[in-house]
Amino acid sequence: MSTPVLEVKNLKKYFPIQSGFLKTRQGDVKAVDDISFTIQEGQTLGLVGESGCGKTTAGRTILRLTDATDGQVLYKGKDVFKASKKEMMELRQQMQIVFQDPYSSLNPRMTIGEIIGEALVEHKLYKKGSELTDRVTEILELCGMARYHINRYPHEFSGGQRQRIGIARALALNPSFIVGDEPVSALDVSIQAQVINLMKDLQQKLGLSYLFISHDLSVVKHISDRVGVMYLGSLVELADKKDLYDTPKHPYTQALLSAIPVPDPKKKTKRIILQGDIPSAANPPSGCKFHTRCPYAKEICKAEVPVFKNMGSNHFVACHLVDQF
Amino acid sequence: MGKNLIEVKGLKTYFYTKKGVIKAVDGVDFAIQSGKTLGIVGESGCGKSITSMSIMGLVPAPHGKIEGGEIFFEDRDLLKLSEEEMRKIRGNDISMIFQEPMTSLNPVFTIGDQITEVLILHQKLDKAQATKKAMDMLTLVGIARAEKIVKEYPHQLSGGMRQRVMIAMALSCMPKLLIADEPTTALDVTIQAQILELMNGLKERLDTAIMLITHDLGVIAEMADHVVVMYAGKVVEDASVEELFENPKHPYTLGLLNSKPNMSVEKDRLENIPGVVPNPIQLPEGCYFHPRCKYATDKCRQAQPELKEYTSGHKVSCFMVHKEV
Amino acid sequence: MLKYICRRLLHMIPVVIIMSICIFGIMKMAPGDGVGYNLSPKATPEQKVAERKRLGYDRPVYEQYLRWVGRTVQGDLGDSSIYKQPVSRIIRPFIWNSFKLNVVCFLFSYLISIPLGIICAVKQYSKWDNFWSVFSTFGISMPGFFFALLLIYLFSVKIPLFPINGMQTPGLNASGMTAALDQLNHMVLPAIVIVIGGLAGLLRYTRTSMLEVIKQDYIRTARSKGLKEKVVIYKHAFRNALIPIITMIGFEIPALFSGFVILETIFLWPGIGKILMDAIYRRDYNLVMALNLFFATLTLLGNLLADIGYAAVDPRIKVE
Amino acid sequence: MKIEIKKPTLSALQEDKEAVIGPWKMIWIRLRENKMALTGLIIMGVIIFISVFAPFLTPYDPYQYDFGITFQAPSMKHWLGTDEMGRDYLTRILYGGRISMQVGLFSVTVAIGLGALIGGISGYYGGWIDNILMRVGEVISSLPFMPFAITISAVLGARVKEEHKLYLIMIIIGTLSWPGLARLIRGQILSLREQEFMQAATALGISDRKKIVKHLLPNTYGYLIVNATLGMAGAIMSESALSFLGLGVAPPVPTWGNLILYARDMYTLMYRPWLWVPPGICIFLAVLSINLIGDALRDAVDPKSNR
Repeated sequence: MSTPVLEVKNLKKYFPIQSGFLKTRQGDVKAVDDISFTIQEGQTLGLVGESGCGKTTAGRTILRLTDATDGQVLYKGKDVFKASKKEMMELRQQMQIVFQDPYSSLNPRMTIGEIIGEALVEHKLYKKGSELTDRVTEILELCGMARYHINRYPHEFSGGQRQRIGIARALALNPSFIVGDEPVSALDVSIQAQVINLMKDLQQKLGLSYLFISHDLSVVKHISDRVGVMYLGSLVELADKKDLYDTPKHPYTQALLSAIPVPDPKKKTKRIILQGDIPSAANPPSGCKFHTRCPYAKEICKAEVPVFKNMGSNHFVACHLVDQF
Repeated sequence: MGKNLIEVKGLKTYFYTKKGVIKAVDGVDFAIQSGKTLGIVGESGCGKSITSMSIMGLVPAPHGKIEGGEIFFEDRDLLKLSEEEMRKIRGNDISMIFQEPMTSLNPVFTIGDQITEVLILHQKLDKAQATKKAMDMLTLVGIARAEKIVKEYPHQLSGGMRQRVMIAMALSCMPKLLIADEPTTALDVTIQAQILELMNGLKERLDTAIMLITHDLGVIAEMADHVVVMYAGKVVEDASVEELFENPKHPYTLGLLNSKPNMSVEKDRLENIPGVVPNPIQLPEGCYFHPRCKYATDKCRQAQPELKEYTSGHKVSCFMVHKEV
Repeated sequence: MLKYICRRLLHMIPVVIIMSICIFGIMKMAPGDGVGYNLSPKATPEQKVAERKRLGYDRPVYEQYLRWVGRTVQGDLGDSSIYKQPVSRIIRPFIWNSFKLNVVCFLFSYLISIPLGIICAVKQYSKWDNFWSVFSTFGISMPGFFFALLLIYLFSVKIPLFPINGMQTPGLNASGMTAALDQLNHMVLPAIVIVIGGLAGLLRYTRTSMLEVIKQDYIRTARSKGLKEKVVIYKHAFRNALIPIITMIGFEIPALFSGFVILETIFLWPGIGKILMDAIYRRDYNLVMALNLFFATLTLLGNLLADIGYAAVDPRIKVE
Repeated sequence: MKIEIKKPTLSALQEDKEAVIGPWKMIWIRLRENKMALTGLIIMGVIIFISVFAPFLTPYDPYQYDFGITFQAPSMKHWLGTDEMGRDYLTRILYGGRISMQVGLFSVTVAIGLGALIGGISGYYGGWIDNILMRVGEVISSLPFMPFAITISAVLGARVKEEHKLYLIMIIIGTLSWPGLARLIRGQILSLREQEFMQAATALGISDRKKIVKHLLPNTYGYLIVNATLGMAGAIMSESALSFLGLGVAPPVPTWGNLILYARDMYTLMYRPWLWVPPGICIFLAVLSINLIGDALRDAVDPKSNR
């Protein structure tokens, strides 16, 4: 184990629900509700969960794109939420993000060169001129694009190429930690593979650490070293990839894994089908949030919030009944 | 071998745009037997959705036009039927469910209204009978409290519930063929599992043939009996599901299978298909796949391969496979 | 539904307050002290001061405002200097006259433009659609008053089909049917101007919102059910397209009244538009204020009606 | 034999020969392809030309009266005749165009300036500022436009010098028509603020000022231009209507609106159509051409057609 790049401690992000004439606060949507994890240098932590589980909000809160409600994020020991404006500028060089939507993530009124070079100028690393162009070219080529793309506009590129540009933009400042917020979800399968390979290559070449957010368990399995599973704002399980996929301990993880259609017609295994819908995050169930859909739920699950405890070899699970599995 | 319920022969659907002709479907052949499921796989823009719209007779006029081919449904060529006759088939003998459950239901009518509408139209039921039947259908697709749901509006339901409603609506006239266009793509994994299980169960109970369009090979393996792989408006491979997954022949099929991370096999790199799907207005000469094919030869660049039998029941469209190079 | 209406009404309160301040403020800026008309021109300065005191004009502005609001709420809008009568009594027949012309035109333009807009959307890019598109572009570009003048010139002067202006033939001492027909005859030209102006805008609007709806997924669903194209368009699509159209109607009601100001002046139609102009030319500020208040109330009422119509058509509104 | 494609940028390579098409150029190309817009542009071009070069196109002075030749019918010497003071009417129309277009342009500038500023502040900062500004906008847009414009113009007009009435009209039209625009810009900014490229800019540490100037504003220009165009059509209409009622720009300064005022004289209306039809046609053509351009622009800047 090397040093942790990122430590997330008890992170909370609540969005107030306002309504009525005077916009009074009616309650909170607990988008991220007390999650903790660490990411080691050069490693990838995958964060999986279904829509509305708070994984995207978690990624953005960690980068301080929105203010956290509570909790701590340490980047190489530095408290991100307490950083001053100047310190934050330095941290921004270290921590970057790649987005899901290849269309809305690039400003349609800027050329590719401007998109990638903007931050280099802003951080006073380069002045406008040939050196900047060279640096932008270098990054573009690193991402499988070419120099002549510099003067083009985003609308001239396909989804996959746009995603490469998005990655190039994130890499421009030479960061060491990147949040990938569903970076391949909007792409076709064959293009997905290209982008995943690119991200893996870049990780090896540049020693990057990733927080890889996705709803696709097979993609996460491929790219991650450690995987966390989220449900309604909470982490329910966090373990090394092999442990999590081979011996999932939380009933939700088990159901999630068994729900994935396997591209092999001979392996038609009996799957666990969860009943009902994902409850609203504005009004989550009491106790263990999963109890309404859990096939094993007991009385205790409705009453008490389970502890997120280490079951050995850093395999964390939040379930009252974990010892019975 | 059962009898073919529907047989598509040499279907060509073109779109006439300002920039040129888009051959969205360019000579497609396949057949579906009664009670069986045919999977159609391909990436965005391969013409799979347009194929289904062609069968339904809903190619958007005036830009889109069916330029050739035959679609035999129970010995009648659908392309030769009048609009009046076609309408009697739509929603009655052939019905359809779509990818976006959130937008596929009319927001200003109740669920009950929308289901009974089909029943009153095709089955000539009166309002009370139709409502009763609608509730039965909702119960059949696993919706509890059907009598309450019929009075609700689509926005009051979750995505999974809406897709169930769509299925109930599509199946209410006991169609012989159900076309499902990416029915689970917009849904979460656990909800997808619910819907797939539901569809499999209903297929057995109602003896409905299904034409399942998807980009997800996992879903295909799970659901289909037979598979057609499409690329740039053409069928490149056609085989039974076991044969296709065990013995894929076309380089594109191979590429697709390999570019998706596999849950059971650990790989360091994904094998990807380089390049992007060709621009439908400027399709390459020869085999449409050759610019992305690592086996491409001069012949592939000049001539178009035909879809020919490789072994019994397994057709491939590739010079290399047929050893014609 | 009732709760929804109450909420909308509650929402309107601050708007009404600010609006009344605006109206009051503007009138306060009017030149002259507004004392003149009740007194003879020979009034002594002492008499003027007394009159000012009687009207409360020596009080601070906010107090005057509150008093004005108080009186207005009780229905006392002051006296008109032209007619030497309480404003609230004299404007009633004028409102009725405007209303007559308005309702006729309003219904007409809606009855024509909505179906036309739908057909245009369904037959997008056809010759029919192109014709009406050009028509409506011309229609919205034509200044109403100029169009009115042209009509008078063509159909009253050159070919004397209709009366040039007024609401009834002077000296005609008829009643019943004859009088009604006479009035109808006077209404034709102004009605044409209003209907064509309204039609152009509404036709465009209906067409655009219909086109937007036709692209939606649920229309594809409706077609895939085997429904007749008529049912798809007039039931499934139209009901959805109606939502923006209703909003438009809410805005249109007061806009029609607004446009009247000019047309009534040209056609000498004795409605509120015309007396607004008379009042302005002759500086009858109580009347001006009352009419503005009336127009503003009407606008708010239009908005409220639109909100209600909105909620009636769109089931998604109620739960919010 | 095997052919390896090293970089997945083949199709981009093929496109390389094409020139780079920026977003503005794309709008221009779309506009040029639209026949209606082209017609509008040509009409507008002619109107602007004659307004700008009016002094060179006519030998007469618009204010030079000659009571010897009042109310003459059109002739070779005076193409559109003369008015009640013997001024050449065509000259007055040419100069009137100048004023009408100016009023239109300035009113729209006022409206756009206020609308963009207020909408921008509302959208970017949100919270109570947004609440108050939008409420005020709501009130103003609830005021019935014409009666209010008339009332304000009459009330304030009496306190303003005749030659300054021009500016009063511009300000009245401008201040009464900003709310719709402000609401639009606000909505636009709210949705832009949520766009991922704005988040990316934050993540890259781009300063607030640059985020607004380089990322937010350029993406609203398209909407601004469309609305400015359509707003100008409305402003020209409003000015002409006010002037026609005698509550706008006052003679002797000629505008198309107050030139039609002659038609309120029954005799002129009936027997001297050349004194009121030409300015009416001018207004119609100006508004029509602007509407044509505006409609085409709206389609051209639509981001949906970018995909």
